[in-house]
Amino acid sequence: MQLTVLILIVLFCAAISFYRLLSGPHVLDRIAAINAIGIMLLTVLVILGSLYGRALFIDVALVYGVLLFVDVLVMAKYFGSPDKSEEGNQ
Amino acid sequence: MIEIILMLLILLLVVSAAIALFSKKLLNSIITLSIFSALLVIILIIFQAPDLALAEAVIAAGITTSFFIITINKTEGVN
Amino acid sequence: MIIQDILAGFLMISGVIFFLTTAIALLRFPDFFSRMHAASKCLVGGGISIIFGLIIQEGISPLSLRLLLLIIFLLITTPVVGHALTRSAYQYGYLGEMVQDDMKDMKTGNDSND
Amino acid sequence: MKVKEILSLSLILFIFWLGLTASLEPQELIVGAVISLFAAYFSTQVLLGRGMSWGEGFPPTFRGVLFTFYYFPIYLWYEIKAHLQVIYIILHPRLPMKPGIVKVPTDLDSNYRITGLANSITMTPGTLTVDIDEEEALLYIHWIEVEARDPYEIREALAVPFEKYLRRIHE
Amino acid sequence: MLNPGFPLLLAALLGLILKARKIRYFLTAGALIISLILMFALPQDKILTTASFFDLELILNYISLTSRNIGLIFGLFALLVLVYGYSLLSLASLNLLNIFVGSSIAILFVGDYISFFFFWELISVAAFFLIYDKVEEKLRYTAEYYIIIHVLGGLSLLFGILLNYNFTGEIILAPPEAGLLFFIFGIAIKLGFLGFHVWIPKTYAAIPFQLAVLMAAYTSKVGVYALYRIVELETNIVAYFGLLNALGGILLAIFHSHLRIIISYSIISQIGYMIVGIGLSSQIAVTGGLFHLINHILYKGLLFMMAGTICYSTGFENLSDLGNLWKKTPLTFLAGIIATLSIAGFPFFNGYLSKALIKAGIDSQLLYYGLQLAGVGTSLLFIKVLYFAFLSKNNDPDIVKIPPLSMKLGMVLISAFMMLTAWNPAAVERLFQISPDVAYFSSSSILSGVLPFITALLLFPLLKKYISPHPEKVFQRDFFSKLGYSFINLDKKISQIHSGDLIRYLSWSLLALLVLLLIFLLAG
Amino acid sequence: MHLPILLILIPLFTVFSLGLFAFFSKKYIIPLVFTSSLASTAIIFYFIFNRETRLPFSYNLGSWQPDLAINILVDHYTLVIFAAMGLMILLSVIYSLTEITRNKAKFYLLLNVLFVGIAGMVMTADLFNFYVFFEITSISSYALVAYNDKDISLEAAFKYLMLGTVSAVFLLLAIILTYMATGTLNMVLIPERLGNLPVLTRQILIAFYLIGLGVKFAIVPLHTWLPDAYVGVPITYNVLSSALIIKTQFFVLMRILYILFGLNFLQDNMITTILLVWGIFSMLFGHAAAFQQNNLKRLLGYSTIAQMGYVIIAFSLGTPAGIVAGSFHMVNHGIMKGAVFFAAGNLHKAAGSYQLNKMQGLADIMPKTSLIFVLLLLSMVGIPPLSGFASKWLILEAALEAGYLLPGFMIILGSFLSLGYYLSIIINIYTGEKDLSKKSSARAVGLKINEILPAAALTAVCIILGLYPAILTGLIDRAPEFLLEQLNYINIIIGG
Amino acid sequence: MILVFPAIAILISMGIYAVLTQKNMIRIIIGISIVESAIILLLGAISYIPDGVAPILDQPYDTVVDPLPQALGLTAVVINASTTAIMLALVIKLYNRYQTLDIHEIRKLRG
Amino acid sequence: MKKINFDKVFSFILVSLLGLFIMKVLYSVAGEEAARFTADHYISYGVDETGAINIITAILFDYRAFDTLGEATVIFTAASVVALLLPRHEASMLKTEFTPVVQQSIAFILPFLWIISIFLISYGHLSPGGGFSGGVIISAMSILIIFTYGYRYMTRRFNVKKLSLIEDIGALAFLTIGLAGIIAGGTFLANSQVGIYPGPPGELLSGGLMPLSNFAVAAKVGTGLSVIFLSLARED
Repeated sequence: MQLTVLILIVLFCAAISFYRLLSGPHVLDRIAAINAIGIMLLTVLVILGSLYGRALFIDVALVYGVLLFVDVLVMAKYFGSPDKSEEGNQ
Repeated sequence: MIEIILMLLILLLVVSAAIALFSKKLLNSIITLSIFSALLVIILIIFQAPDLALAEAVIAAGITTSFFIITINKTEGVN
Repeated sequence: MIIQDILAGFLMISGVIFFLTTAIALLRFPDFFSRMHAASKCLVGGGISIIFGLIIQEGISPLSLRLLLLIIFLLITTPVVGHALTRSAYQYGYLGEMVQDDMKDMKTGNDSND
Repeated sequence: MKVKEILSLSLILFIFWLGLTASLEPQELIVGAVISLFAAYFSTQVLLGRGMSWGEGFPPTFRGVLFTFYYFPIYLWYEIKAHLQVIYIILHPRLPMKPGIVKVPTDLDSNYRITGLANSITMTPGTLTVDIDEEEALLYIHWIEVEARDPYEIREALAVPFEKYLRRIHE
Repeated sequence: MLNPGFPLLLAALLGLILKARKIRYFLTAGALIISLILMFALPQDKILTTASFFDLELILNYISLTSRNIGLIFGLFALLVLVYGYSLLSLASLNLLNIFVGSSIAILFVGDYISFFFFWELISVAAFFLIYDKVEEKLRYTAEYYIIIHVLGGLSLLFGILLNYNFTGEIILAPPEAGLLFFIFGIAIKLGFLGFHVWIPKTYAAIPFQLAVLMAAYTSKVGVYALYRIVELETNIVAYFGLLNALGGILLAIFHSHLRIIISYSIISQIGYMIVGIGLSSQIAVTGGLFHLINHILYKGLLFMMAGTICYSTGFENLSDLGNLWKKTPLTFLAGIIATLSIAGFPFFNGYLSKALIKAGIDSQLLYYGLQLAGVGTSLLFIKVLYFAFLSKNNDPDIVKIPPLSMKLGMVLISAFMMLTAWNPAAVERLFQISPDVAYFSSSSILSGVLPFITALLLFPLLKKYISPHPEKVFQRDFFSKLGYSFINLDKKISQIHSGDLIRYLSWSLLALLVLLLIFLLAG
Repeated sequence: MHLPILLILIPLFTVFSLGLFAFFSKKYIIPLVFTSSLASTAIIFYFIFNRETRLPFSYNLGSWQPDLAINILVDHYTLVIFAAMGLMILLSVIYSLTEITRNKAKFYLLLNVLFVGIAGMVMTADLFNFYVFFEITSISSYALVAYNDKDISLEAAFKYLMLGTVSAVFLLLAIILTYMATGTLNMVLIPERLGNLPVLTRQILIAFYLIGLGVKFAIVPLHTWLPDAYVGVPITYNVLSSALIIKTQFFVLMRILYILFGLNFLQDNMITTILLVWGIFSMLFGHAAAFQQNNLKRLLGYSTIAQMGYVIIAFSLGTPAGIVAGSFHMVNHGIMKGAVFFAAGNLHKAAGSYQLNKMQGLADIMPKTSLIFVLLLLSMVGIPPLSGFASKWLILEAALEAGYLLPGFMIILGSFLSLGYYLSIIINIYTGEKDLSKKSSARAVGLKINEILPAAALTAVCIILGLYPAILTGLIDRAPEFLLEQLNYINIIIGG
Repeated sequence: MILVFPAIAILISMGIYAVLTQKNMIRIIIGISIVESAIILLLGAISYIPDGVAPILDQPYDTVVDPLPQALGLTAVVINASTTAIMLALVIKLYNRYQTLDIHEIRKLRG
Repeated sequence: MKKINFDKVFSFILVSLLGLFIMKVLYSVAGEEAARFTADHYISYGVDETGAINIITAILFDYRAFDTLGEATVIFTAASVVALLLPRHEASMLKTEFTPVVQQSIAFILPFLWIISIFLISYGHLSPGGGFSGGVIISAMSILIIFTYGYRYMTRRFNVKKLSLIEDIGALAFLTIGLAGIIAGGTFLANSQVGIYPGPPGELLSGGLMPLSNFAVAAKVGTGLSVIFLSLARED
């Protein structure tokens, strides 16, 4: 019961963070919001796993964490660069 | 109780899908897509489908997003 | 047992507070860097607190072992993400107001490091 | 010594494996040992190169391991302190902050330690490593509340607490 | 046990290997002779060769009296054309001639609808390639037009065959019990019925004259044969349509002045005679119609040969360019006179007997006078031709090329053959194995034969200025090509909506889904 | 015993080991591919020749009992596609030997993936397994369309991919819905369970199946990818697409409709009627659109659409005669179109272009190929004694027998329309200049034996089939038993 | 779990609407992947039965959700990812050739 | 402008009707209370029959292994296609170079990813995961390497050719495992049904050939997706 409330609150936080996702003036803001929402959802996954009491579900969270990390890194790498004209070779 | 969570998740899912589809900048669409998949993963977990959730997490949230990012970068760039 | 519950509850509540502050910070902060502060750390703080709370509630079990691994993993990855994002933002020139910027000369100097 | 490095890494990985499987059955242990050896060999010898090693201080000394455990609570304390500060800023109606990027010289020598320092600093709320300059061993840190202007003061405030322990861990 | 048409088809296959022109020429001639021999040698009214198509039995060889007679003239005429065109027929056209004539002969001796349809289409295809020319665009257009309209007829026939097969379960070549309309449509196109006739002048005026000589003899005659075999009605309605054809053909022809167009339209008219004959139920009339078919092949061949020779020697084919040729080409003039008298049904000339037979079979006044009127028209038409080509002094074209001996020989041979048949009604009766009680050379019938020609001769000076020659183009747009062009415009629209836009395509497919769903929803 | 699965495994083995072979030496590629296609063909012919004794044949994967496992089955209806496969696999490989010059290993890989997909789609008796093979086929098709790396081929591949993916979503949806309704994916077990659903639901399911597969077999509003895709691809793909891929998709749709839903349901709820009308529309539209085309391949693509219309009409009659006629035309059109495309590829060698107006004068350079071309086009119009007449006869006969006069008339009309554009091809090929120096861009080329052989062989088959159509009808005359009667199909696996 | 069905319908409609109205090819691909995700969601939803547990039976359970749709979903996810990869590769190629991502401008093939 | 609006309205009507239909059919099918007899069999007997406690893996690698074979073929094909399609020379991309901090951190993370992926693969029959997920983690590793150290760094160690080779071997291994069923006297892809030792359920070494298939598929998927990435990210 407490855990479901917890999930709700965390989801609520995620919903608030959607604001930044929607209105972030810059793409990096949005990526930051993605990171935030992602980790909140990761937490939700973890809490759900705990709620159902099966260790298996944590695997999903773990893997999701890895992939979120990879995602955000890739975004940071490819969206966070100055301009095409300034971009030289390497 | 879990139904409320599910409702909220579905709402968020639809909202994120809407953002992904109709936001003005392409980048936003793509990064929102990863959130969409994450929400989907949670819903699938609630549906007791850990295997499917795992696959969705690794493939849709992870790999496909990277595909999109590379593609958009190779085509029109950030702008 | 009660101590366990109280501790877990405390950790979870603090985690929720962290999350809430993260969300609020994302809403309120004016520039990217300060948002990053919230987004990368309060966030992880929140996540870790909650997970830790879950561990304490759970006791020692396969589940909590995995949760521990998750915490370690979060601790390793989050600073990397934050660092990478801020650096991207700086290179992009997406700067907010700053009282001081020591990096200006470096940027004009030798940009490439590698 | 490559073999030593691999062995110690595989030990760590084996512990990780134990955490994942949460089981002490012999077949799983054997499989885990084989896999950690393979993973250690593969990731250090095949995947990594070009000055990118998994860790230089391997195998860590006993003191180093001890210091790791010693380092952790201190780190935690710093973190909680800073967290509260950031939360204060966030929840304060006027957002009282003075953000800025400061330059922090460090005297850590290896890539590996600098990374540890940078990540520690980043993990501490209120500070974010934006960039590093390897040649001059400089860290550029975004500080949400710039309290000092002088590089050495800043260093005292931000880096030294971590540096001390980091150096010891990997001695 | 061969179908008499098959030697020619075999010769065509052999011709693929034998490339020398002379060898091919004599191969064709030999095949023709074999085919003629076969027609006589094989027993009549007996199923000789069969094949199977799925579980249907095909009758490949069934010789009946009528088909033997028509086959005879087909074969003979092909031989005459070979003589006439000795120096004109090219290597490729010799081979195609094999197929064309072979299938025309073969179609007469098959006993089921599928083989009938097969040869029916083979004639069209062979004719297409006969007409086709790599270089001249006019001929390409003509060939295209020809095959399109013939395949249309063929497919209609096929549909009729299928309807009939579906109704009766039989494919034996017999008057159908279902789908008669489609049969009639198919046949009408083949025999150039008024309204479907446009291909005749278009084709025969455009192609080289030696081919016109050849082709004019077969295509529409096969149609007439098909009409004879297939259409069997209680009423005489077909005969009235035939009269319409006979009159209409003349009406169309009379104002033209291109030689071969005139002859082509007169084919339509003459076919009207045959239709009248076949459409009537009396056996005499039917025999007359079939006999007219035989005669018609001969004198129409002669007419085309005449026109061809004129064309060959002067280079002109329009009456407005011709004139005063009778001295320069006396033989051709003579041939023209013979042909004219024959086609006019003048007594003691070729067409007379068959026309007399038809008239003898007629039981209606309207038909009789109609045919007489058509006779007047025909006479008038060819008097016009003779006058303006040979006698008129308006023009005086030079002879550019002297026609080779083979052409002259061809004309002479065919004229002689015509004259031979014209005086011997007993031979005709033997040929058709009938003994009608017709007094061929009684004064009244001679009078009815002479009358139209005399009338025309008298009328000609009066009407001369109305029908005087004028330069004209061979091509006109007709109803069928207009239909084709409007269809092509529709195609353009269809093509344009494929704009290459993926989104449009996607919405089409989704729309299809939605329409499907709505149909289910609303209908269910 | 293991023969049907070998039909999938042999190409699959080739697919997986091609890279291995190519890694060491390029010269092993051709022998490997050739051997595998030879083996596949041999298996197919084994089934064809032993059809009376060996068929129907079922094989359950994983040794599970039939209601749990994925089953593979070969019945007389399957022989329809087998007949086409038996001819096409080897010939297409033979033709592609010289056509493909770059990235041979990749090409043959994709080709074999295609064979795997087709064999799987045809034989599988499991809906989801069918979807998997459907995707395999589709993906390799997309890749082969894009293979030539020209602008147009990429564009066509993208369009095909988009349309295919959107439709595949509906197919998957339909399969899932079927599972929801019945609790099984086994095509043998579904029929009895599906009968309880409301009619409208079943109709909607059918609509989804129809759209999902309809894009692939190019029924008219969904056909748009096909002409585009045909333009810039290797001839081998053209051949395989029109002879096998499209046919297979339609083949499976028919199996789904007739087996899962049953003939009675289809007829009572006017689904056959809709299909019939749709087929007629498709046919007329295809013929009409082909008129305006200036590109030979595009024209032939539209002609394929139209010819599929005939097949759709025949199958939607719902009578045994209709099924036999449709099957006959499926195989026969595959043969004719395949030969036409092979011949067109040879003509292209001389002309250097597929634009019709640039093909002028080819008849002088390649008289034999041109003759073959003419023969085949006439066959497609339905001129006897070529095989096109036989299939048209069968379809018409079936249509009239079922009492559909107007569709029969439309078929005739369609044949007539098709003549128009085939003529324009013939006329363009058989057009020449008197002046040899002015001869169009065409130039004389020496054709290799492997380029001549496929077209010649298929033309020979076409003529033989025209003269003795019973060869093919004898092969497929039992197909309706396994399509129209659900019980026969079910008994292969369950009843024994 | 009937609650999910409207969401699935909305997601499918929305994805297709985006496919039909957006110009950018990448966006169209996003639309398609959302439609496909909706299908995955459907597969998850139909596998669920109330109070069921995940079909990983480390001990006997009373109610277990339907494992088959999940297995199908796994396959479908992988297939979708492959298709998406090919689409994106094609988009890159097309962009190199046509210098645009606007689907309305990529139409050399018409008629 | 007006035309676009019309298109949008049209599309809107179209998709909303479509959505309504989909909802209709979903509700009507779901209301049917379908018999889940296949699922019931899997749940009741799956563990005993296959030896895998993860029923999904049991389905994927035993009951419906043929699907998995097809799926593997799809990835294989996709990898080949993408490698075929993408050009050898590509314009440089917009990107930021990562600092040594990131590079070092990722060097630190990589071995753990190995462990995670191999855990997922080898525990495929015991817990969620399996060949596909583990394979994707492997490819995520290659993504990380490509992104942090650069394309050249990756290709010096593993170029497309080598990766494709591994992919081929993985796929062939899967086929060979399938053939084992035939050798054992059953049909293709037969596993426990023909007496290949299923092992005690719940243990690592159980499920007959399932772990092996998992490894084969993982090798295939991991390298396949890596190939796709290498091809997409090709930048020299």
